[in-house]
Amino acid sequence: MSVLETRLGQVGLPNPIMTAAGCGGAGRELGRFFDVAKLGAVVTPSIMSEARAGRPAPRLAETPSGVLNATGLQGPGIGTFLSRDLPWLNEQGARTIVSIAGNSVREYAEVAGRLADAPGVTAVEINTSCPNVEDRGLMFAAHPSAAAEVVRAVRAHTRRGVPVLAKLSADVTDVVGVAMACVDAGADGLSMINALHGMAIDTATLRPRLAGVTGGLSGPAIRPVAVRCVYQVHAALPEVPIIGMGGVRTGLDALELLLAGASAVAVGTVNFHDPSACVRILRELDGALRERGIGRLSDIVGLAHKPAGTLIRRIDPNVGVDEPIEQETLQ
Amino acid sequence: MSVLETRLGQVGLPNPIMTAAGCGGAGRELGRFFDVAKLGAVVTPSIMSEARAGRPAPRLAETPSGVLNATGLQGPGIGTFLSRDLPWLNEQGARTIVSIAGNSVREYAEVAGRLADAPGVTAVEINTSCPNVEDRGLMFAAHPSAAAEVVRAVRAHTRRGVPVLAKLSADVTDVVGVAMACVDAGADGLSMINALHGMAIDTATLRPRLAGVTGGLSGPAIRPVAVRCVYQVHAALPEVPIIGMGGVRTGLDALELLLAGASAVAVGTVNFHDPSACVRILRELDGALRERGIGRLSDIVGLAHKPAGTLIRRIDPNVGVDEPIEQETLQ
Amino acid sequence: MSGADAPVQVPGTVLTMRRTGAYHTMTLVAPGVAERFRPGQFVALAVGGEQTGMLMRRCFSVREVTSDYGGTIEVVFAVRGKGTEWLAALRPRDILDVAGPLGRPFPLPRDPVTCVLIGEAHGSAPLFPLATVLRQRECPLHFVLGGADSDHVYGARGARRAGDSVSVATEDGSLGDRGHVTGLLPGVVEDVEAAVVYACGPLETLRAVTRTAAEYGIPAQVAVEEPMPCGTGVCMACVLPVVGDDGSTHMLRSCVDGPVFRGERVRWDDIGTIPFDALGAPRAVRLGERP
Amino acid sequence: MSGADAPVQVPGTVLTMRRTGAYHTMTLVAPGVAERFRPGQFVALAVGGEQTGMLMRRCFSVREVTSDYGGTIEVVFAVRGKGTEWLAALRPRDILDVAGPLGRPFPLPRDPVTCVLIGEAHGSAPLFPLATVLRQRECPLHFVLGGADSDHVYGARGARRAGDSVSVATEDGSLGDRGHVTGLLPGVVEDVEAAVVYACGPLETLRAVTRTAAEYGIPAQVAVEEPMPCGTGVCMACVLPVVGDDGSTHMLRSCVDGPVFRGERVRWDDIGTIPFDALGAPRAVRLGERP
Ligand SMILES: Cc1cc2nc3c(=O)[nH]c(=O)nc-3n(C[C@H](O)[C@H](O)[C@H](O)COP(=O)(O)OP(=O)(O)OC[C@H]3O[C@@H](n4cnc5c(N)ncnc54)[C@H](O)[C@@H]3O)c2cc1C
Ligand SMILES: Cc1cc2nc3c(=O)[nH]c(=O)nc-3n(C[C@H](O)[C@H](O)[C@H](O)COP(=O)(O)OP(=O)(O)OC[C@H]3O[C@@H](n4cnc5c(N)ncnc54)[C@H](O)[C@@H]3O)c2cc1C
Ligand SMILES: Cc1cc2nc3c(=O)[nH]c(=O)nc-3n(C[C@H](O)[C@H](O)[C@H](O)COP(=O)(O)O)c2cc1C
Ligand SMILES: Cc1cc2nc3c(=O)[nH]c(=O)nc-3n(C[C@H](O)[C@H](O)[C@H](O)COP(=O)(O)O)c2cc1C
Ligand code: FES
Ligand code: FES
Repeated sequence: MSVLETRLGQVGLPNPIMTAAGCGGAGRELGRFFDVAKLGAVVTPSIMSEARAGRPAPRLAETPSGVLNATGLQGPGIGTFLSRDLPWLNEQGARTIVSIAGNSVREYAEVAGRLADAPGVTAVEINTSCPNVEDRGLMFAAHPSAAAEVVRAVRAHTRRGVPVLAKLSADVTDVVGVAMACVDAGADGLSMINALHGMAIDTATLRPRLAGVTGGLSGPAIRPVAVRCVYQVHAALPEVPIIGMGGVRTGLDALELLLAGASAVAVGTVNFHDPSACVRILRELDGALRERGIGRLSDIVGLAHKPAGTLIRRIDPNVGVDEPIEQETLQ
Repeated sequence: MSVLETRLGQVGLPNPIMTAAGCGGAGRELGRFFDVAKLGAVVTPSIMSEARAGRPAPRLAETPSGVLNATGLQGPGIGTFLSRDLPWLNEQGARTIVSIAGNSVREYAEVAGRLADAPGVTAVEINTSCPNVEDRGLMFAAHPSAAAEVVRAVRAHTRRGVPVLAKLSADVTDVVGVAMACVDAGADGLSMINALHGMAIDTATLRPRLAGVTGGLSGPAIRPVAVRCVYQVHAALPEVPIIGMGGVRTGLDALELLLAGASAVAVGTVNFHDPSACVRILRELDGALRERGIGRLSDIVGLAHKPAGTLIRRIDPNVGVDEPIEQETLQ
Repeated sequence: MSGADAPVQVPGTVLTMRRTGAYHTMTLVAPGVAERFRPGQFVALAVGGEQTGMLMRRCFSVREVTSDYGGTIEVVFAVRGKGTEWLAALRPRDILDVAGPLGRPFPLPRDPVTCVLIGEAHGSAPLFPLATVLRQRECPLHFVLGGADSDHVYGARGARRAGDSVSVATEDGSLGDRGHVTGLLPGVVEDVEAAVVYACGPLETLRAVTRTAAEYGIPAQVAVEEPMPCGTGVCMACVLPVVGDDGSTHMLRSCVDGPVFRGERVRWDDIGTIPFDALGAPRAVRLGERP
Repeated sequence: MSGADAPVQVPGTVLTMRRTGAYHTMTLVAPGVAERFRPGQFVALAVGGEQTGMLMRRCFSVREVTSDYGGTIEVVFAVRGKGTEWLAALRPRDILDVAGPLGRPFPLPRDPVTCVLIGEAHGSAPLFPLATVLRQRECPLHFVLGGADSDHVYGARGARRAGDSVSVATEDGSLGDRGHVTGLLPGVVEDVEAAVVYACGPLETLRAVTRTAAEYGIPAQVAVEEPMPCGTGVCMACVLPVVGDDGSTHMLRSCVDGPVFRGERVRWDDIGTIPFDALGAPRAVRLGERP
C-alpha cells in the first residue's frame, strides 16, 4: 500500500483520501460504515468558537449532478469538539484535520489558539469562505489581503509541526492571486475548492428552495471547476501541497485531481450519496494506479502539466488494460 | 399565446425562448428540426471581424450533467455572416440577436459598425469573455472597466433602436459590479451567464481532455450558478432586462430563471442533447404558466424576490395540479 | 464500526414490484438489513443508476422484513418526483444500493399496555412491523388510518388482521368517516383507554397527534418523514428543534436522533426556523452569510 | 425545416437486442428514419434516460433499415464507455430518443462499376446498406473486412452473401490473414480492377485506404467516425481539416459535411491541429484564450 503515501508539508499520510469539511460529520457517522482510521485523514466540519444552530430548513436542494447547501455551519463549538469529538477520533487512530471558521480574524485566531495544545491534530484547515462581519459581510476568500490576514493569524497560533492549510473559494476572478497571498502569509498548503455560490428556485412555490436563499453548489457538477483551479494554482505554485476537492465520486475522479496537481483528495457531497464512498474511492484509486504502473503517488502529482510520454504507462482508451487488475491490497 | 410576450429594452419579442450564442448554429442546423421563427429570437455564434478556424480537436468533453468546450469561436467572420447567414434568418422571419466578439475594443467596434446598416438585427449581444490581447490576454468580463469600455464602443456604433446587451461571465468575484459598469456604459440589457472556466483530465492518457487545456463548463450542472447571478443582478438592477441562460433543459428550468429576474431565457448546451429543445421548452413553459394561472410573463419576472403570497397560484408540491393542462396553444 | 446495531450498505435486488392502491410496493433482497431491523427504522435508497445525477438518497420506512433469500425488506411508496418515478419503473432483478436499517426505532412498552397506532397515507407502513412486535408483547392494538381518499389509505385490510380494531377516515369520505384522520384519535384513545400512541405521517398530523396525546396525558411516539438527503447523519439537512433532557432546544438530525421522537419534545410551531433560544441560535440576523 | 431530406427526431422503441461477436445489435422502431435513410448516414441517440447527466449524443452508423412497424433501424455497437454501457443494458420495449438520418450519404456511381468495400471492426456495418444499393445498380462488390480478432470482425458471414468476394484479416490471425485489414487492399483492388473504394473505420485505416486508392488512381469515399457530440451541426466539435472545391482548407464539421468525405480531400496528417493555412487559422499562437 506504500504506493499511496503522500505528504502535506510537514506531515505524511498513509493515503491521499479524506472526507471534505462538513461532509463526513465528525467521523462517528461514517464510522458505522467503515473504519475511519483507513482514510488518509478525517477533515472535520468547520469548528467555530461557540456552538452554532445553523440555518433553518430547507437546507439542501438537489440540482443536476449537484447539491446546493445552506447549512450555516451548525456545530458544537470548539469546547465540545475538543472534549467529545476529537478524543473519539484519536481513539479510533484516525488522523484529524480540523477545519476552523470565524466571522472575524480574532475568532479564527481564538479557535486556532484553543487547538494548539490539543493532542491529535494533524493539520488545521482554514475555511476562508465565511463572511467577515468587520468588512460588510464579504467573505475572507474574496480578497487576497483578507484571506492572508486570517492565514497569518492562524499560523501564529498554531504549533510549528502542524501544517496550516488555507481553503479557497473558486468564486473569485483570480484564484491564483488569492492562493499566492495565502502562501505568502504562511499557509503550508491549500485546499480547494469550496462549494460554488449558487441558488435554486422552487417552480411550485415560486420561492427560493433554500431558507438561506443562496447556498453552496457542490458535487460532480462542479468537478471541472475544481480541476481547473487545482491545475492553475499548481502551475503557479508547484511546491505547495494541495488538497483537491469538488465532485469526486470515483477513484478516477480522485486521480484526475492528483494529475492536476493535488497531493491529497477530499470527498464531500458524494458521502451523502454513498456512505462508503471514501473507502471505495481509495480502493478504486489504488487499482487505477496499479493498472497504470504507477509506483508512487508522488510521481503523478501534477503529471497533466508535463508533456505526454513520461514513464507512466498510459492506457489506450480503445483497448483498456489487458491483465486482470489486482484488487487484493485494500481492506 | 400573448401570455409569453416579453421585452428587451426597446424591442418586444413574441416569447422569451432563444438559442444561446454558439449553441444553435446560425439557425439553419436547428431549422431542419423546427421553424426558427417560432423562437423569441435566434442568437448567433459570436461573430468576429475575420473568419476564424477555432481550436484544434478535441474541443468538447462530457462532464457530469455538463459539457466542457474550447471551440475557439470558429466562424465565418462578419462579411460572410452578413452575406450568407443573416439573409437566411431574415427569410425565415426569425428575429436575430447577433453576438459579437473581439480581441480588442477596436475589433468589437468594427464588427458593431458593420452590423449597423444590416437589416434584421433585433439586438446585439457582446460576448465579453474574450481575451483582451492589449491587456495580457485577460478577458474583458473580468474587470468592470474593461467590460464597460467594450460596451461603450459597441453602443456608439449601434443604431439607437437596437438594444445592446452585455454578456457577462460568472467567473468573477463580483458579478453585480461588472453588471453595473456595463449598464452605466450604455448596455440596454444583460445576458448571463457564459460558461464557467473549467477543465478535465483524461485518466487514460493522463493529459487534458481538451486540446485547449481549459474550457467553458456549461449545461444543467451550472444552472444554480446562473440562477444566483441573475437573482443578484436583478436585485441590484431591477429595471434592466436580463437574458438568463445556463443549463436550461425544461420549461420549468426556464421558469426558474424568469422567477430569478430574467426577461428572456436562452438555451445552449441542451440543444446538443435535444435538437428540438427550444420549441419543447417553449411549449413546456407555456403549459407551466397556464397551470399556475399566470396571465402575463412580465408578472413573474423576478417574482422569487417578492414575499410569498402574491396573486399567482402557487402549486402545492404534494398535490400538483388537478385539471389536465391545456397543451393546444403552440405549434 | 460494524456492531449489531450499525447499519449495512448492500446492493439490493428487486424481488417483486406491485401496486397497492395509490402506492407501489417493492420487495428487495437486501442481506443484513432485515436481521438488524427494528420497527420505526428506515432505509435510504440510491436512485437513478450508476451515472445518476440525483445525489440525494430517498428514504423509506420499512413495511416488512423476512429472512427469505438471506433477508428481504418491503417498502411502500408513492411516486412524487424524479427519484420515486425511477423507483416505480424498476423491474424484478434490477439492482440498487440500499443503506439501512437507519434511525432510532420506536421505543417499546415493557408491559402489555393498550396501544393506538395512527398513520396517514403511506405513513401506515411502519406501523405494521411495530404491530407485530407489540403483539408479541401481548399489547392490545388499535389502528387509526387515513388519507385523502380510499386509494390513499394504506393497509386498512392488513390492519384488520393485525389489530383489535381499525378506524378509518378519508378527506373525501370515500372510505370510513369523512375528515382528517386525527379527528378520530380522541374518540379511539378514550374508547380503548390507550396508554400510548404511535404515529407516522406529515408534520401537521404528528403535531395534532401530540396535542391529543397530551390532552389525555399519554405519551406519543411519532416518526417524522422530513426530507433526509443522506439518512446517515452527515449532511445536516434534516434538523428539527427538539427539547433535550437538559431542557434546552437542540437542532437535532431527524435521521440519526429520530425519525422517532417523543411528540412533546418536538417544537412543532418552530419547525422551519431556528428558535431564538435554541443552542447556538444566532444572536442577530446575519444576512448574506455563506455556508 | 421538414423536407424529405431533413432528419427527424422520434422516440425509438427497442424491438430486439442481441450479441454478434464482440458487438451488440439493436433494432429500434423509429418511424420516419428508415424512409429517409441513405447508406452512409447515421443516427444520434440520447443515452441515460430522462434525468441523464450524459448530455452528448452517441452516434451510430445504420446497419439496416426495414419498413416494418412504420420503420425500423438496426445499429451495431461495441461497449466503450458509459453511454454504450447504458445502451447495452436496454431491453425490448425500452424507449430512447433517436435523431436521424444524419450526415451526407455515400455518393453512388452512375454506372455499374466494380466497388471495393473495406471496413474495420464495427466500421463494416454501414457497408451493408451501401452494398444493397450498389447491387441494385449492378455493381460488382468485393468486401475487405478486418479487426483485432475474429470476434471483432463484423459481418463476415453477411458479406459472403452480399458480395462477390470477401477478404478478411485479423491482427492476431484468428480469422483470415494475420495483419491489418489495409494490408489486403492493394491486392484486392488490383485483382478486381476496382473503380472505387468505400471505407469505414478508424482514421488511421481511412488514411491508409486513401493512400492505396491514390496509388491506383481511383477515388476513395471514406466515412469517418470522429466523436460527434451532437450529430446535428451545432456544437462545432467534430471538425476536420478538409480541402474544399476552392482549393483552400476549411475546418469542416464531419457530422453535416461528412461523415463521408472524398479521402484525398481530408488532410490526414493535420488532423488534431488547425493547419496554418486553414481558413481563419490563427496568425500566432494565442495562449490562455477562452472559448
Ligand atoms: C424516514 C422517512 C421515511 C419515509 N417513508 C416513506 C414511505 O414509506 N413511503 C413513501 O412514499 N415516502 C416515504 N418517505 C418520503 C420519501 O422519502 C419521499 O417521497 C421521496 O424521497 C421523494 O423522492 P422523489 O425523488 O420522488 O422527489 P424529489 O422531490 O425529486 O426529491 C428530491 C429530494 O428531496 C427529498 N424529498 C422530497 N420530498 C420529500 C418528502 N415528502 N419527504 C421526505 N423527503 C423528501 C428526497 O428524498 C430527495 O432527497 C419517507 C421519508 C423519510 C425521511
Ligand atoms: C458517425 C459515427 C458512426 C459511428 N458508428 C458506430 C457504430 O456503428 N458502432 C459503434 O460501435 N460505434 C460507432 N461509432 C462510435 C460511437 O459513437 C462511440 O463508440 C460511442 O459514442 C461511445 O460512447 P460511450 O458513451 O460508450 O463512450 P464515452 O467515452 O463515454 O463517450 C463520451 C463522448 O465521446 C464520444 N465518443 C467517445 N468515443 C468515441 C469514438 N470512438 N467515436 C466517436 N465518438 C466517441 C461519445 O459519442 C460521447 O459523446 C460511430 C461514431 C460516429 C461519429
Ligand atoms: C452540506 C455541506 C456542508 C459543508 N460544510 C463545510 C464546512 O463546514 N467547511 C468547509 O470548509 N466546507 C464545507 N463544505 C464544502 C465541502 O467541504 C467541499 O469543499 C465542497 O462541497 C466541494 O466538494 P464536493 O463537491 O466533494 O462536496 C460543505 C459542503 C456541503 C455540501
Ligand atoms: C460549444 C459552445 C459554444 C459556445 N459559443 C459561444 C459563443 O460563440 N459566444 C458566446 O457568447 N457564448 C458561447 N457559448 C456559451 C453559451 O452561449 C452559454 O452562455 C453557456 O453555454 C451557458 O448556457 P448553457 O448551459 O445553456 O449552454 C458557447 C457554449 C458552448 C457549449
Ligand atoms: S439526512 Fe443527512 S443528516 Fe439527516
Ligand atoms: S457533432 Fe456537433 S457539430 Fe458535428
